[in-house]
Amino acid sequence: MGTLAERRIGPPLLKAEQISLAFGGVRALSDVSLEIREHEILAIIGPNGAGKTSMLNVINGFYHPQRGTITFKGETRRRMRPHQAAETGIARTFQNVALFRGMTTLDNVMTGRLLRMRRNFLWQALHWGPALKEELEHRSFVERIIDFLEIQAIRKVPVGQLPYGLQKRVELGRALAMEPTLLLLDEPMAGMNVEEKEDMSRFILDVNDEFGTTIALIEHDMSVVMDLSDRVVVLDYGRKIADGPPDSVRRNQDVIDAYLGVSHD
Amino acid sequence: MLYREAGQFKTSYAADQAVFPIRQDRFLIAAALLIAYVAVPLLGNEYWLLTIMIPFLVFALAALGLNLLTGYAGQVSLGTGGFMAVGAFATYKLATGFPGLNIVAVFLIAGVITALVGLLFGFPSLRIKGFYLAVATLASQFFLIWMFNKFPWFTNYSSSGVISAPQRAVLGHFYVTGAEANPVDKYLFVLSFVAVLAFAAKNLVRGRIGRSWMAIRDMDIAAEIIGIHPLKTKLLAFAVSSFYCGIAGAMWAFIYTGGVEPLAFDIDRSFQILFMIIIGGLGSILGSFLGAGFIVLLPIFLDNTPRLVGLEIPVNTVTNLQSMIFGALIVFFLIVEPRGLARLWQIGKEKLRLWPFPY
Amino acid sequence: MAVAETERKARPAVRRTALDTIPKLLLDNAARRGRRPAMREKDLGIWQSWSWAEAARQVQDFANGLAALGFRRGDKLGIIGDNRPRLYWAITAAQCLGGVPVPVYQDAVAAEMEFVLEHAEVRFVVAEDQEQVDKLLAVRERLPRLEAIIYDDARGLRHYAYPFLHAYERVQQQGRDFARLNPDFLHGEIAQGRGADLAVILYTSGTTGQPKGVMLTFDNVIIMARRAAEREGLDETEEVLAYLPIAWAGDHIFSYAQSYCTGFCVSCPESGATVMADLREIGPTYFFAPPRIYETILTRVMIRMEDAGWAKRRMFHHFMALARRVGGPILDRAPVSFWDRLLYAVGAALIYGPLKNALGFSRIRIAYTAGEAIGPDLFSFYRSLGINIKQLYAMTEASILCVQPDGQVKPDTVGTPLADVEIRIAENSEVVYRSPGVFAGYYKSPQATAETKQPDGWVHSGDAGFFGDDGHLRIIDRAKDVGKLRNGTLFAPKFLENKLKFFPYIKEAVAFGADRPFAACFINIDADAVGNWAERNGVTYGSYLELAGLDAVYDLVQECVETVNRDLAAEPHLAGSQIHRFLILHKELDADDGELTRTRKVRRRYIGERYQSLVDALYGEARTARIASEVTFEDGRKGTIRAELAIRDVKIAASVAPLRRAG
Amino acid sequence: MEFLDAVFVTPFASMWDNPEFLLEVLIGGLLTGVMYSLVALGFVLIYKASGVFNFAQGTMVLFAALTFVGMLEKGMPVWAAFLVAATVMTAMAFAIEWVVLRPLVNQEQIILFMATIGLTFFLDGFGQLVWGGDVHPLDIGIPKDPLIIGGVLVNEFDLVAAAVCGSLVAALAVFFQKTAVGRALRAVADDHQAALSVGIPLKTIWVIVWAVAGVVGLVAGILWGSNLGVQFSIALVALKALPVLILGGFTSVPGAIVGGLIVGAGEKVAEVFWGPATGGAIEDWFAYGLALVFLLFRPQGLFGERIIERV
Repeated sequence: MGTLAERRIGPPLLKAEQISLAFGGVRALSDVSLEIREHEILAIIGPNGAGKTSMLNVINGFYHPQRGTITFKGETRRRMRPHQAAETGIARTFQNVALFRGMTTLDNVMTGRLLRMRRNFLWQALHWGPALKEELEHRSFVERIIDFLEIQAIRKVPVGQLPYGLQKRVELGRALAMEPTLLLLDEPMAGMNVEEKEDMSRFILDVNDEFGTTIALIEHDMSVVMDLSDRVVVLDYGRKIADGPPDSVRRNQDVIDAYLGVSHD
Repeated sequence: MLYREAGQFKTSYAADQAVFPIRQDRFLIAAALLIAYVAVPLLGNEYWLLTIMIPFLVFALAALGLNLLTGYAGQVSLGTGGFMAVGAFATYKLATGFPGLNIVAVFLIAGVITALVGLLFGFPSLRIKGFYLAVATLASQFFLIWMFNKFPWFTNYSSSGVISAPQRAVLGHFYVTGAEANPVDKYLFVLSFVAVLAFAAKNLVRGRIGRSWMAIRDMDIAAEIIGIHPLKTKLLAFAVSSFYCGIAGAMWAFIYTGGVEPLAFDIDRSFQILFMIIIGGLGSILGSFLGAGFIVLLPIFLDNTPRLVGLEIPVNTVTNLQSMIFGALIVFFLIVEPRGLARLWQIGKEKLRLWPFPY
Repeated sequence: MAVAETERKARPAVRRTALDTIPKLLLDNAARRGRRPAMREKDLGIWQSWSWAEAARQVQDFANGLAALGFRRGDKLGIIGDNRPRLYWAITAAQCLGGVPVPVYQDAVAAEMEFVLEHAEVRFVVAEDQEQVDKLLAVRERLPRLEAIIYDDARGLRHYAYPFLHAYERVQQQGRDFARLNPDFLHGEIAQGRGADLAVILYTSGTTGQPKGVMLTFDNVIIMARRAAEREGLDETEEVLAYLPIAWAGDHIFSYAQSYCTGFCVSCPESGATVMADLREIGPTYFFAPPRIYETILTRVMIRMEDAGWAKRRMFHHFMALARRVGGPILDRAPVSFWDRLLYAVGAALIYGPLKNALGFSRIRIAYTAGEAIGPDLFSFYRSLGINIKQLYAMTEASILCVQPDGQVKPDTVGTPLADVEIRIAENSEVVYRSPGVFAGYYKSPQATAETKQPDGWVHSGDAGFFGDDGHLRIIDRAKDVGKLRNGTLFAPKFLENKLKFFPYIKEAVAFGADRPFAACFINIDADAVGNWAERNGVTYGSYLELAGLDAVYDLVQECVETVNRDLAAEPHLAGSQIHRFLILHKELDADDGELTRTRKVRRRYIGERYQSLVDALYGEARTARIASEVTFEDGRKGTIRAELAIRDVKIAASVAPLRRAG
Repeated sequence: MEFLDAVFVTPFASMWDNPEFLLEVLIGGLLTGVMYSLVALGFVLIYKASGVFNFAQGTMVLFAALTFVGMLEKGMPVWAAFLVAATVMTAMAFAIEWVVLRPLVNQEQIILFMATIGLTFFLDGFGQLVWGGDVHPLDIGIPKDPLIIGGVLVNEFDLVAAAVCGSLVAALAVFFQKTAVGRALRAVADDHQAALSVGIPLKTIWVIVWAVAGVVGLVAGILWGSNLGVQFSIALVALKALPVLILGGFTSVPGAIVGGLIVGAGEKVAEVFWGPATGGAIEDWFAYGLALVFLLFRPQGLFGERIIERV
């Protein structure tokens, strides 16, 4: 490898302040604050049930916390719907692949461009003129992502027929097609073999590198977390117990206790 | 076997995304259009045109409409009959209220009116899904038919409650509605409408709108994540679907039967259309046509078969037998190929493309 | 270069405008067929296409860019990577500037790459991607002359902060800037080029010793490309898929030089893994492949057909049998009965057409095979489908020499010489040739050049062969392996062995006969094929040793050998080397025992020494021979096998006047 | 103005004027609602245990009633006719499981739903082919005299029907809570996988549940038929039971009962008091309108479980 240029980590892109979330009587998050800085890769870790996925769900508007605010790109908000989050530049993938099973890889990734497609209904019905031009421009963009993720061979295969690892890659492709400023990845490597994990790690690094995308990810595999992330946030029982560079977090006594006390898969 | 695709490579995205990227398919569709526009009018007699081709096309249009909503956007609807009725009565009111209005415009405006009604009845889809929604759409079915029955304004205070089509022509003197209308003119008129609308539907489903519909259908949570506005998308599906169903209803009343009462669009009609798309194939434009053809031809076939083999069966018995066979066939189809005739077609085509290899 | 220098002075002025270099052909194509496609590449989901005018622009931009970077006349430009339009353009760009492209095998390891780049004194390299760049960086310290590396695909190279690394686009951008300042520079350079200039150095992947750089001039390449194109009537409408290594002479002639000469379009596959799919999409009209690729395709066809339904399989085998009988003659326009023609037409609709379509061979007018002998079954399989597959004879040192003319295609010849090609058979049976395509020499190896190329222009091919009465050249072996029987008859062991190996039951054969009274051989049966045969015929056996010793198996093999003898009898040159006796070896020849090379070539001499007693028995009177040999088992243990092997005498066919065999 | 008056003023005024009448209407409605409840109950049972939205439930009611009345017409005593009809319904459950459900196992819900529509057509044709399409009067001796209870007019028949329904629901409750089969059924309804893993044969469960739904349908058919005669329109009761499901929730037995009562009472009141303003026959759709309005506030129905989407 050549000399890797220093990634420039910028000011906070997203600030979550004192987020509390409960379902019925169950507390999922208690007073959690965290920052995601521009261009960084942030890993959120913690034992099962620590509230990691809840945190992502709060960030992209699936859950509405009872208390606390989210500030993204300088705008503070309390409630918003997921599609509004998408409009402001947040994309995400899911722990259990959430692809559109009836569509091909290409169509799935194309859906990531829907927000940017503007031509109205009548042009669409004609599929001609501006609508066609727009469609082809986005196809061209999507092909670059397909190339980037090396999924050319499955371009026209319905995603339901793909193995799990590839489905995860297609899902990443769909998120990338949105050209997000912030990319949330919920266990991007769950259920993958070593080789697939290596591929996925490379893609995540490349995304961060080539497009400057800020990434927050949840991951269980510690070696992956240590390799990938610039910073690690540790949650346990809905509370934040550590936040810092991978090395310091690894030595943090609270973190060690949390992991020793709870068996995680 | 028939497909020889070697050498058919695409040098542009436009060619790659064409409706029929394979040359042989283009020939096939061109041949089909040629037959529909030239051979059928030349060779078909009045019986064929009026009792098979025109109802087939009208049904196909309605099936297309429902397929957009159910097959593509995943919103099950049992209110198709009601929307067809809106189209029929809107056409009637427009045609009698504005005698000077071109009949094509009348149909289109009636379609738009139906779309607005569909929009209204699509609102519950925001909160409810699946069977809850299906049952909810029954509300529109019952309410609309009740309304057309109860308010004589819709039938211009006709004592029988039946509306009958006034005489209207296209391009000057080709009468397409009313008693004077010539079957061939009627047929060509419906055919053109259906062809254009089918093409528009295909365009819709392969572009932005179709993808958002399918996204909502396949996984609504993920659809929201990528910025699809669920309500807007569903409402658009309801509106577009109703537009198609409305025009189909109008054609049913004005061109196929020449006159209807609201009962013609009762819940059985809704089921009939639903069968078409299930048997034809959910989420397939071609499937809408195949399903319509199947459902139109099956009763005719069942009607005529006993007579052909020389059996004399009482009418009642025939009706009941038909009902049984129909029901059994539906179950059979669902078991054999739940994705319908269009899927069978696709499998057959795939086999031909791979021939002589099995895969 | 010396050759080019001396000849340039002698050139008459009238030829200044002749299309005698690739860059001139490029400009000519851009002017005459500017809007026709020149190149395609499957990329980002579609076949990205470049017209001749666009290709010319691309080449010129890059050439100007190279010039701006300091590339000068006579400089060498290394080209490393898969078949990519940009790499082909880089070749032309170097030629525009009077430089010499040196394509390098893309799968070469860093050390091999280092040797070639060092030897060729390469100053600039165009590399396809990160993988190639990494290899170059690994050996860069030992390549002091290497000044710049230009990469095509930037993926993963973003953070390689080396000053000598340049992106292809950036070089082209520099080229455009350069051209604005020096608008006439490039055309001047192109005009300076002459047919006798060095066009390319192709390194042969020598089986022994270090690779040698074959220097080819524009005349070499262009004239031979034209001769071959004329023979086949190639024109600008051909479709070609470029999937063989750029550094290989075959690709350089068929995908590069002929494209410039005739104006046809060359398509580059998306990746090595997608070649078959891309082949199907493009549906080439003109196709080149070594025998092993044809074999792979055939195997895949058979495997897939085995999984087909019963009816389909029956139909397939029925029509394939028909095709074997009449397909070849129909392709050769030989008389075939009307009924057979009709059946063949039905077969074409049901099987042959769809099959060719599935393989991407629907539009093929001409398919070539070369490089090594092709099995007659394999050959006739393709011909019986109506695919005009032909053999040709070519060498890196001479481009194309012989091609089979249409209607005279046989599996065992390499055709008749092209126009302007002279071929002689030397005393020792070696093929010696002279043609406009003969190379200028080995780069920086006058001694090797002198060994191969005589001052009068005749070149030793190293192959042994002879002309049949039909005027077709037959290649029988490497010249150094060809010997003589004691009575002076030509004995070509590899030729015999190949003929034997084409039978499915025979896996390996080792022929003996040099300085002996007659030819005889060892046979290694193919355990799978013979085992299968035994199963079908209810023959039981316990082990390989037992199977190999069965009388029935001996009968089977004897039939094969006698067929070979009959074939040989038809060739006056070889009729004397018919096989008199053979035995079936008790064990499979094995690389672990040193009997085969690692590339599975028979080590004839070693086997002769190791089984001396068996060889003696072959040339003795005995009907059997005893052997005890040491073997290496799978787990590495050594053991001894003892066996008594039968020896069979074979019927010798009467030598007949050469007749065309049927089928 | 007149219309608004007829919608917003007159109905309430007449309710106020004559509370006894309102009560009578209400009770009449509630008792009709019991019928809806019974049909809805059949739906819920099948939906809970097999996830099938059984559109054929209405036709099953008709078919059961036809079989029953056919046996009576052949001269069988009531108890024997009931046993025969119940046996036929059980046999049908086996047949349906074998011919329809088993081949379609693991298919999407919509497909199974469509299959039950096919089943509807088949049973319609079959029932009328065997028993004929005429109205079959049915009298099993339930008294039909009007009674005045506390100044309110009530039909005796309706009271009997309510009592029968009440006992049936009670019997079912016992069946579900106390028997092993009942517990297995509940386990299946909660989680198919879990039920399978504790060794409950899903196919058996399906047969049982369809048979029970058939018997419930038989009871509903007998009651309905005693009132109006056994005829094709019984099948249409199913359409009335659908809004009941929306109201009560697809998976809730109490929901089906309460929903049925609400719909029955609601539509009767609406018909009587608002019908005149709108030309009548609003019964056709009122229940749907009610259910829809209700849905906007509680999408999962009255007793349905709140759906928390897990992502």
